[in-house]
Amino acid sequence: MTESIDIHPIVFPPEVLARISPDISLQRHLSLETRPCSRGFEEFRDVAINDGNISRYSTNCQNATTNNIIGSSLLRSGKTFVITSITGGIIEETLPANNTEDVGEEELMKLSEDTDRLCENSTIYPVVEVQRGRVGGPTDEEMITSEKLYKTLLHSGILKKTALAVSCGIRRTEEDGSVTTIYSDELLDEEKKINEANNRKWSYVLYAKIQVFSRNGPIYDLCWNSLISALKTVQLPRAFLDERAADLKIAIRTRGRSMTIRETYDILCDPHKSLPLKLNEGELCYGSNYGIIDIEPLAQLAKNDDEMDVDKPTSVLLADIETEAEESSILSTLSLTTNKNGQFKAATIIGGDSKITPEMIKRCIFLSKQRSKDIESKV
Amino acid sequence: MAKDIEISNAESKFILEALKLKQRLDGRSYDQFRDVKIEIGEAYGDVTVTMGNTKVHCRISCEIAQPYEDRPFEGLFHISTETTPMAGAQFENGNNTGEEEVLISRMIEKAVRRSGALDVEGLCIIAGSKCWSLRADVHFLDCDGGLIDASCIAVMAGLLHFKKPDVTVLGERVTVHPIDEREPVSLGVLHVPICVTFSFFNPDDTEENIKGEDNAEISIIDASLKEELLRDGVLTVTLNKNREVVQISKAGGLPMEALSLIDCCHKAYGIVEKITDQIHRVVKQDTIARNQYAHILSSENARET
Amino acid sequence: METTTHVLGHVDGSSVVSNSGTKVICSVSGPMEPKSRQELPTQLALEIIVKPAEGVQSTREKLMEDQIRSVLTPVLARYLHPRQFVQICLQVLEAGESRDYTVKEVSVCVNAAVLALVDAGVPLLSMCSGTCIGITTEGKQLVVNPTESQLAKCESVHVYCLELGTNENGDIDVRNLLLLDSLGSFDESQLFKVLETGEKECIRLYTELRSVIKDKVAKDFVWRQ
Amino acid sequence: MSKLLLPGDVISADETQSQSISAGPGIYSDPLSQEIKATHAGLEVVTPNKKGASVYVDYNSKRYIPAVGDFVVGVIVASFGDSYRVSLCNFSNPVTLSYMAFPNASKKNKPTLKVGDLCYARVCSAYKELEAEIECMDSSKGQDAGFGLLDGGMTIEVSLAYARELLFNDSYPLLNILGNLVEFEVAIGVNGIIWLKTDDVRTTLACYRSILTCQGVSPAQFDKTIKSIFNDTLKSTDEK
Amino acid sequence: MSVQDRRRILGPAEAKPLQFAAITPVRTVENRDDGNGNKSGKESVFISTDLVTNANGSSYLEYMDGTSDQVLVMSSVFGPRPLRGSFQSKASVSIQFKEVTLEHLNTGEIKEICTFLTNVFNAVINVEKYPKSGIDIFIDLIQHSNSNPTEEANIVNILPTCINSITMALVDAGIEIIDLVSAGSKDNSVVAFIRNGHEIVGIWSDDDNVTDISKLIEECKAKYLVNKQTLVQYLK
Repeated sequence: MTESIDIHPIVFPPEVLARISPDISLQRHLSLETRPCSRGFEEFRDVAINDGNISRYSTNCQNATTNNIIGSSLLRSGKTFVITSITGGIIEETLPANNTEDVGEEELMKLSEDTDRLCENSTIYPVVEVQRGRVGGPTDEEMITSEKLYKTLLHSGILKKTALAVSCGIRRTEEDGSVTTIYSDELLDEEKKINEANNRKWSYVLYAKIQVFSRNGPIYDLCWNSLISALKTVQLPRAFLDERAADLKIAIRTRGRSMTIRETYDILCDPHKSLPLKLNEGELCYGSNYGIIDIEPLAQLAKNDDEMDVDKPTSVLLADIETEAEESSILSTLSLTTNKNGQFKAATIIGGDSKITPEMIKRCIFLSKQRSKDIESKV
Repeated sequence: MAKDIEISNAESKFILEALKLKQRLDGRSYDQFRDVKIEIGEAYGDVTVTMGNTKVHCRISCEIAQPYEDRPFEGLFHISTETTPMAGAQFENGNNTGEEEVLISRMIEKAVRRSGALDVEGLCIIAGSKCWSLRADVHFLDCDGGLIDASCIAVMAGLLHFKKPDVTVLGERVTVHPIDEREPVSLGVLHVPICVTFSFFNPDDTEENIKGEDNAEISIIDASLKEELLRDGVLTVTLNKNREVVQISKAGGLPMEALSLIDCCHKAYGIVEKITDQIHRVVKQDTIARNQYAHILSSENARET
Repeated sequence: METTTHVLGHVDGSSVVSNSGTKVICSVSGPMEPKSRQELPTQLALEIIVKPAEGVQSTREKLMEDQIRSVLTPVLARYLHPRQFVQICLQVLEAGESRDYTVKEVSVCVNAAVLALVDAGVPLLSMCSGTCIGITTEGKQLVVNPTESQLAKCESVHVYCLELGTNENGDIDVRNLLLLDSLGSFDESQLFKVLETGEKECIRLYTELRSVIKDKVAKDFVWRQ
Repeated sequence: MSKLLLPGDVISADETQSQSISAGPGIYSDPLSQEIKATHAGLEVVTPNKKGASVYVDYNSKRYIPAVGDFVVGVIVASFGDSYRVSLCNFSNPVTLSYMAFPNASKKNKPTLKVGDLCYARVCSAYKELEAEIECMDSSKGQDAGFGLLDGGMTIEVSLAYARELLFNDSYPLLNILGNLVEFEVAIGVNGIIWLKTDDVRTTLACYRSILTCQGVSPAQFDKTIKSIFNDTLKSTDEK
Repeated sequence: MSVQDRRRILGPAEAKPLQFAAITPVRTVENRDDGNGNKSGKESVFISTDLVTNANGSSYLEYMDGTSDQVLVMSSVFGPRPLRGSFQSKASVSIQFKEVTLEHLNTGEIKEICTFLTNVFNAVINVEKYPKSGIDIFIDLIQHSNSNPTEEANIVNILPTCINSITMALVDAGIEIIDLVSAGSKDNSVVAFIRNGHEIVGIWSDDDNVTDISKLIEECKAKYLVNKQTLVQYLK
């Protein structure tokens, strides 16, 4: 008893195949020497960056009164766009300043400051949000990207602690009721004393809100580039204390004991005057990402049988991963953050399945430098 | 919600039958607390407590923070007891809303923090503006019953062992001296509360309200995981060496007589006394071991001068 | 590197690994039944939980979890157990570095996890090992497994993990670079130096893991002797 | 001791000395490269057979993965219209035990196991994609084969390799030593659960402790160890 | 202290946000309300659709009133997509409002806006057409500049643009609506209309003492017609 069964191959339209079997779809594309996003293997998406007129200091900003954004960027890469807005805060430093009376300790402080590299570096507190049409808490990707941005900036040395020190002014109310604000660097020497007598130290704190729209691939590099370009636009408002509040002590009583404590008073920001944030320009760098995938011989579209390319590479390098097909089937990835001269700030290489050879790393580094040069020219 | 451990009818029946014969699976008697092993790690306030197959790690740490506005003279003290599936797959990561998880964290909170075991006023640096914020992170590594008792020992040993960096206050300025630079300071521990948990079984499974000679109710100390899963009632008493009852918790389960409660406290006191001494001994030994090293250093210094 | 396996009773596999001031305990359970949201139709789902020694889990631990996941995923024979689930818990006992770094913890976590996976009998296609390397600001020296104070003096820090096995002749077979995560300031030649040094160190760690596992297996079958 | 294998170790061809290798537990054949690798850490076991050789890794673990033909001890966790759900290992996927997988089963003659009962069974179907199935009879003959409800007694959780040793190695002295001391019924599941029953709670307890303890003791010590456990257990209950 | 966000990097708790001192009037505001409620200056609207590629439909609107006021709004529509759970014969519409850059509105106000917009669009979307489905609309307020510091005025100023933007996004997503919704505002009130102003689908009023409601509606209607015309022109 023999029965023959006819097997009919099922044919899917390309977009359906891309959805149900992204890996096969990608392999088919690769065998035609193209990519699902129709870019060349080593071709990047176009990038456009501007400040989006979001910051209160933007040239075309329509709202400088209630706007508390002090730096911004709008980055577009293909269809994806990233909006970064930077806001600020002020914190009182707990660490002692240099004029400790104990000289021995001062030396020790200096010693430890020299050695701990990160002591001098500062960073920003980023919150990345990816619009995905769902409500709920941050996803893993958002958390991981935020943390990575935070750490990379901290370790990079792009933002130094000194750049965030507040040089605090004093607002005086004259007897006639007129109000003047004086900043220490605008003062004459003898007047500087007022400021120094006030033995406290403040720093700016920076926050970044990074929103990603039309996500279509890994977001870390886009967020980093957006963050750096936003940082470049940051203006720190001049800050001052009201003279009347400069030395405020408040008596408190609890459980039968009384004590005077120094009130933590508010520092106000000058609505007009600001200084640009000093970044370590030489350290600025930009990110790009790459994927490496093995060519699966079985998934190749049948070509002319005579053309059996024996020398064909078994794996290919793709720049700037885009589309779900690439992202989900490429497990070996590189993410490099460098400037055009090959000075790195971060590198993440993940060997998911395809083997990563030194030659590939070299090629990626070469492409990264070019890409950084390109982005640098656009920021 | 994570899944529960399955116990077969045969197994539960056997464990109860053995208990009737005064036999526990691990060979202990009813009132025998497992041997407690207290190990101290490299850092100050790093303690691992092992009781049979139960293992709990506690880490004390501190940082400078602002005191609560209504308590300007007090530092902050927080105990974190978060479970991970490391202790057993019945625990879920980050989910602290389970009945058992809540109970554990409430008990430790009541036994240690609310009993005033730690002198929080000693954590004050500048009233109203700066104070130490102390954390006790309790990590449950392996759960074979008795997590509350073990955690309490671990936290108390940690607090006794921990030293916070010395600070100098000059007016409004606070200088923190790293611990390798200046001898750090111990915490003010006012008393050492120890928890002892009793589990009750009613193997005949009948309502027994008359307590008499023929009462089949069984009470054991420091139940293992399986005993915990099968018990009909539980009582945790927290005492200190001064014979002060810090707290008693009995959330439902088998009803118990007032007299047997007092009996439990007496039994617990013997255990509390022993464990308190053990904690002090271990901490002292560690201090001596650390000091030996310091001693060499200081004698060298003495020779130089 | 100091290691112990089979330290916990209520999970399938466990290990404690410590290396120059960093100490991690790891537990592995599985393959077991996943919660429905974790289930993957064709392969083994992997949950990694990292808990810090001090404080609660935050984005810092999320990033560590992600890095450890990218190292372990290719090593697991994950198509052997579809719709099943492996849970790896890593509890840092001693961080050995400040909160601004994670390199030491990640590299020790990787070694602890692979040992615990072997202990639990979760199928693996290869072994892996991880190390961390720093490059000093002064002198640009490579420091393998830096101590906390050495780390603070480094201009760049790197985590390096390698996939390893033994080929049919019994020789060590370097299969793939699993992870390189670098932070700080460095250049191309330093990057390649790190790759070179990392490979050597990971091979050394692999032989160390091998002898640890040999002892473990001997202990497992103690009733046969 | 035989050769140690680690995950990722390639099995060399000359050891098996044959072209045809049947891969057993702990061995993985890469579908692309055709390389044969170990996936577990344990001892290599090579047995020549008719076609070539079979290779497997003897490794110890705690988590049981069902394989056809294995004898297992399970706990009934639920019963449905036509089958039971049985747990072979805490937190693992439960397996199915059909009402028809009992001797003399028919639509009217349903088995009487309750939730929480223990049963001894054999794995009859284990595909990695599907829920495994167990049976309480010899399905090839449709006869009773000693499976079914385990009434009373006590279970002991041991490591899987130890359970296999107890079940398959007839020359292993442990059960014989116990048998000389006391009469008992035993069912060993390769899922690491041993069921044991004697007439008396105390002797059961002594057996329970002996089996657990011997897991970490070499056979030479068994006699001594077991005797002292029996002495202690029986004595202590008498005292009390 | 124990309640901290573990999933976001929020920075030190002691830090205080920048507080700008009250601005001393620099910019003259002569071309604001002329007393009649009509703003002088030329109003302009920029519309673009299909900006957000991973949404089913989206729109981006820039509204300038010709003076200093500017509202930038982006809407994305996700759905109709399957809803989990029990059977529902109608689509469930949800609207989430979010400020992308500035954070001026409190959660209560945001909730109020969401509820208002949800009510408006529940009336307009042909929900019977999409059983067992969810339509999720996300409005991202990218920028709004309003020199009028009272909060209420802010909401009234952005609402018409939000409504217009959602309408365009729904059109872009190809979801059936019974008519283009648009709205007009007057003083502290917003009225949303359909069918050439014959039907009102929503009224938002922050005014406690609206004396002549019909006059208010007429004035809003006039603006609605202008707005609607703009939308229609874009769609042509």
